[in-house]
Amino acid sequence: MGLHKFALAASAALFAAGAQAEGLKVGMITTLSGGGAGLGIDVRDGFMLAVEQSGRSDLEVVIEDDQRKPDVAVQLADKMIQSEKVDVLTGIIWSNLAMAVVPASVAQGKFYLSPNAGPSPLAGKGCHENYFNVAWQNDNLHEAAGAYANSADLKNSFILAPNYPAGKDALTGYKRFYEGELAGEIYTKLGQTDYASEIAQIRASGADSVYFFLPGGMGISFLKQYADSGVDLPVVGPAFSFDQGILQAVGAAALGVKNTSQWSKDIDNATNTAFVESFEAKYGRLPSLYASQGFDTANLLISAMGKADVADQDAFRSALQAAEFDSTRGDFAFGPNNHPIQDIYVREVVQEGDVFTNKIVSVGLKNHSDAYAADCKM
Amino acid sequence: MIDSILETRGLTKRFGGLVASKAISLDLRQGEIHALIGPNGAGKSTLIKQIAGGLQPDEGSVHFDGKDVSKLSTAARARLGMGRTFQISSLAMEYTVLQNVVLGALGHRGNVFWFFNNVMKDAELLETADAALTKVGLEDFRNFRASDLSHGQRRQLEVAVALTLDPKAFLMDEPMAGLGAEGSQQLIGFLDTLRHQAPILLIEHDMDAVFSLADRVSVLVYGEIIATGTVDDIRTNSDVRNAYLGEEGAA
Amino acid sequence: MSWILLIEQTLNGLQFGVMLFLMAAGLTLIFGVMGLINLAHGSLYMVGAFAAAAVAAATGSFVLALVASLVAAAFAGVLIEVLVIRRLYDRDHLDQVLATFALILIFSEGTRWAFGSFPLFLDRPEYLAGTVTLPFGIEYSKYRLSLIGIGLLVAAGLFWMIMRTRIGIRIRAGENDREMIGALGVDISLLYTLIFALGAALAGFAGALIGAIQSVQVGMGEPVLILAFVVIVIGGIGSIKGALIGAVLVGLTDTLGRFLLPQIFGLVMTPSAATSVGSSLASMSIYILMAGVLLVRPKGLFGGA
Amino acid sequence: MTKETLLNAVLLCLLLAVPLIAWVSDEPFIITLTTRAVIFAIAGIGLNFALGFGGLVSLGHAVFFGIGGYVMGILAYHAQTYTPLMEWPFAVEGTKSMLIVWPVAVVVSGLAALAIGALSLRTTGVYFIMITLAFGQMLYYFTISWSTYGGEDGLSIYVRNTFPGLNTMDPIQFFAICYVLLLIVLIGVHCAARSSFGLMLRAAKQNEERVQAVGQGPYRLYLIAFTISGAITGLAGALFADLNRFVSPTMLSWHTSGEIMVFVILGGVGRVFGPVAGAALFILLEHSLGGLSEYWHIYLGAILLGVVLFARGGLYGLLAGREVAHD
Repeated sequence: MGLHKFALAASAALFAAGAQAEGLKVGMITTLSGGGAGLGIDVRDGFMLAVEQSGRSDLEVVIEDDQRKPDVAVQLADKMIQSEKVDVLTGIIWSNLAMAVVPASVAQGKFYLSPNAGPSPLAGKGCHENYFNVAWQNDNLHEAAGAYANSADLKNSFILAPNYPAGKDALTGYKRFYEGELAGEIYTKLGQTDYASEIAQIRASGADSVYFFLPGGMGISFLKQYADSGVDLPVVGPAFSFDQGILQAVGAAALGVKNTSQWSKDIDNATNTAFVESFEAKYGRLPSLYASQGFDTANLLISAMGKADVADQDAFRSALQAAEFDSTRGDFAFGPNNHPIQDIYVREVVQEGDVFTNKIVSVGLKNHSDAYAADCKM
Repeated sequence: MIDSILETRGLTKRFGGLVASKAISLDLRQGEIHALIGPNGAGKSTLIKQIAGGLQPDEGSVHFDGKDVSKLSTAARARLGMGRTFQISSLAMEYTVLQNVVLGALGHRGNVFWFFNNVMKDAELLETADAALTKVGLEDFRNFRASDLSHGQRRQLEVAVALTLDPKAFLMDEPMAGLGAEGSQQLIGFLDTLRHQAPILLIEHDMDAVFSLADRVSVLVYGEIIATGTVDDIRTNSDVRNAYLGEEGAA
Repeated sequence: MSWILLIEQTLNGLQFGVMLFLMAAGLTLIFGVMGLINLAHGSLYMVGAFAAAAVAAATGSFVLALVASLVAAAFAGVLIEVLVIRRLYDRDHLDQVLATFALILIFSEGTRWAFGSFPLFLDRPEYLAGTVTLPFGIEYSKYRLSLIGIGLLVAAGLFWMIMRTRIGIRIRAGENDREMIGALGVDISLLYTLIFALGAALAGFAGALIGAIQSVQVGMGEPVLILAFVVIVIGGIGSIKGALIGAVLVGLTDTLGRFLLPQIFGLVMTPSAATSVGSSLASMSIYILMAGVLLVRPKGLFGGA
Repeated sequence: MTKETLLNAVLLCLLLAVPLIAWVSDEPFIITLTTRAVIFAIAGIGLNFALGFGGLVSLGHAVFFGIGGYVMGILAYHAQTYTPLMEWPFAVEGTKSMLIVWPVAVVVSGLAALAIGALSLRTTGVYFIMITLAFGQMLYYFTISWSTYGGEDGLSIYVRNTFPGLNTMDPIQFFAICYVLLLIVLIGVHCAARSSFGLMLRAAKQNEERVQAVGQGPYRLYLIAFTISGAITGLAGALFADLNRFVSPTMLSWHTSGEIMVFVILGGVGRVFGPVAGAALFILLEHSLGGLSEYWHIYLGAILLGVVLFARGGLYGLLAGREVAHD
């Protein structure tokens, strides 16, 4: 496990003050090396940007790399809790890592703020008062895509996802809202890079549209091959395959694709505009969905710090629940299971100069919560 | 046939177009040393592999101690009592001399699948092992690594390991190879007494050794046995002279 | 299920197979001649793809990008051969596995350090975009069809080289008897470096070709590496012919397995159970194929006796 | 006392002293880290039994590590959800008792090793390496799509399994359990290495022809060695899952196989204590290199390369010299 200590200094004042007794220590476990490091780096950069902007000297962040390995993540969580004695944990990108880390961490009285993963067990039966999801429940974006398909009058979708739990959740989420017929449903191999076989089946299926959930490199491969196949059915996907980090690698193949997201860089509010500007100024690239989630997570935490001391768990929890911070997404609130209630947008991939990016075309689901809240007994 | 411990019947082995063994039938009788000679490339090694079990013949069979062993593995034939030594020393080189002979004794005794005994403290095995080492004259080298032994000592060790197997017959593939004159003489003397313990099928290049030891000699040329008989028979056999000496020898 | 779909899937399997062959050919040559297991072969594939993406971004030319992939991978190959690999020829397989495993770590993180953590962009050239219509009205991607052509061309070239040219004679001699060709006055270490560079270049070339329709990212070489190993083991290590047949076999098994297995299970199960069981089995299919081949022929289809 | 015995003693003392000091100075994470090293050591000892003593280069040992983990995970999952493991032909309940989990893990992974070994040992050399890798990948993809037990997400066990009289959630007590198991495994392997079986097995590694000539078939020796090896690695897997309170297919990935092999090589192939030194060194490297740079894998690779190229025999070869033939 990489015991990185990225300098935690939010500001120089941190070192000067030394008044840590009243402060708050955050442990961020995220993926910074190997495949998928791009997501972790964005979450980290977004989070640290917010910390820096807050100028708080009493907020210390310890960052470690989980290498996308669950056992390493568990190890790091132990280290954060036992050795660094952090108050709040955050940062995990992948659902399987979250499932490994979150239950044990909250059971030990720590707060966990999820900046990305939202596995269904943690939203339903396995929910916990100290676990807050600041991104989405895993099904949300897929549900919005299903709703969008109805509104776009798509009646015969071909749907595919990798053969692993998040993939199954994705298709379940889509089907929960989608009212048309299914022309086909395929589970692909995790990490698969060639989709010729699947595309041929799509071609032969007589579908009127394609919905896919293929995160990371898988999505890049699929889109490039799809664009080249001559099949020109409309494609819909969740934002993961169209975020700022990978759009450049997909290139023109993604142009015009509709995708669902709770955030977009053109959401019109002051917080978001400032965020996009300052992120680009500091890091020299456009922020991604993940960066916005990192940024919001940090701001939620900072807002709670302003209201309560973390030592007073109940007060701090209430402060988090209130979610009184300026989100880049505009309106943001927590449901009864501490998962977001928020708008989910439909975006379209466009080209701005040399850069591929997204613009919002409509709202997919308004004030959307998740399907598992009823199972949550807190 | 009753006194034949080992017998091959019509062994034939082909490699592509080449016939390496052509209907070879020979036998080894109790108490004798039967030497197998022949020029290089005559197929001696191919034959011994078929007898010991490393190679399956295309036709024919091998009988040992009254049983057809043609289908048995090398290990099974060794358990029945074939004690083999190799042309190129085949020892556990990282082991000591003592470990090598204990290995032989253990292989012979069986009960290999014990996991918690200290095998190097097993009195019974050590006794067998030491006896064998003493017989070949390696008792002072017990704790040498096999890889540190001289060439001649390795040959002696091979024989010692074969002894621990208490075999019913020895198959010896050129035991004299690479030994000096003195070493050869010692080994000749030793093998001379060994025949009373178990008969020896001796493949050997050293003609002095063959003629002083062998009760019978078989001559293998181009995969075929051209003659079998006593030393004197072979000396005077015209086919043999022909094979070894060419045309003028036969004259 | 229509016949046209089946033919299209077979073409897809073939295309996958010939690309695997480019990887496997180098791997099997290196093993056949030098007796070396090279786990870092996948890293050379990645190097080729990254070099191609970088050059394509700078010049906009796909042909130049392909040239860059050959040169960069060959260069990286020579570099590691001279620095590391040649010390491993006399070692046992264990040392080779570990040392080349270490090279994977170095290559992967080194590439990430040089190019960052985000995937790179590499696209097929415009003139190969879109589809062509084949007989029976099969619409097929131009680029994939070109890949099949290029792959078969390279295969033919390799066979020609090994059977007809002086270096091929040396390679075959080297497979049979390493000491002998040294004794004949051939500069062995140069020959080995050349073969390694050739294998590396082929891997890099495959990386660039495939990178154009997949994602160019760190770690992209590893899944291909394992598949290439499966290929050469099925074909018989050291045999180019075996590599070609093994590659096509693996390509077809994988593609058709993914396509047919869920349908076959669909005959006896509910659709969702069939999809799930079929997909699971499909992801294991090539390993099952490999284990099966080895059980019947422990040295692969065209391995030595 | 030979150099090697001295080194063994120092190693065992260090492994005990570090967590004790950490316990006194209230650094529980160091204890967890040492526990991790101890568990990796057991996994390495398992592989070493096949690799070091029998010369069987298995690139699929993660399978047994993973099976051990999943045995623990599945038993505990059924215990914590109060669902029976199976109802037919007879009812089996899950359990959270280590005393039941361990033997089951050992037996199941041993049986898996027996089956995989029986097939794989028909091949030799590179083919053996590759067929073990293939079985590894097969089971890896199987666990990924095995949705009953979480698939790729894995299974979380919220509390460690129980051991009579101990609080296993306390790092130092869990460490003690693992350490004692390490000692037991070490003693067992030490005995086995110099037993009748060990003598014959290590002879087969040096020279198969010799073993056949003394009347023993190498196949059976290898198969039993492979089975024992898998069983030990399976035990380590069960402990590792308990340490993390989590199992996932990652445990079965070929990277894990590679890492277990790295422990063995770093320490010294074929030395009983080699994997212990190797695992400890690996953890130490991870811990110290990780702080240096985000790209610390480069350094790890370089060190590994250095060991393979220039320090053959690993740590033990370096410090204790060539193995003493017998004592």
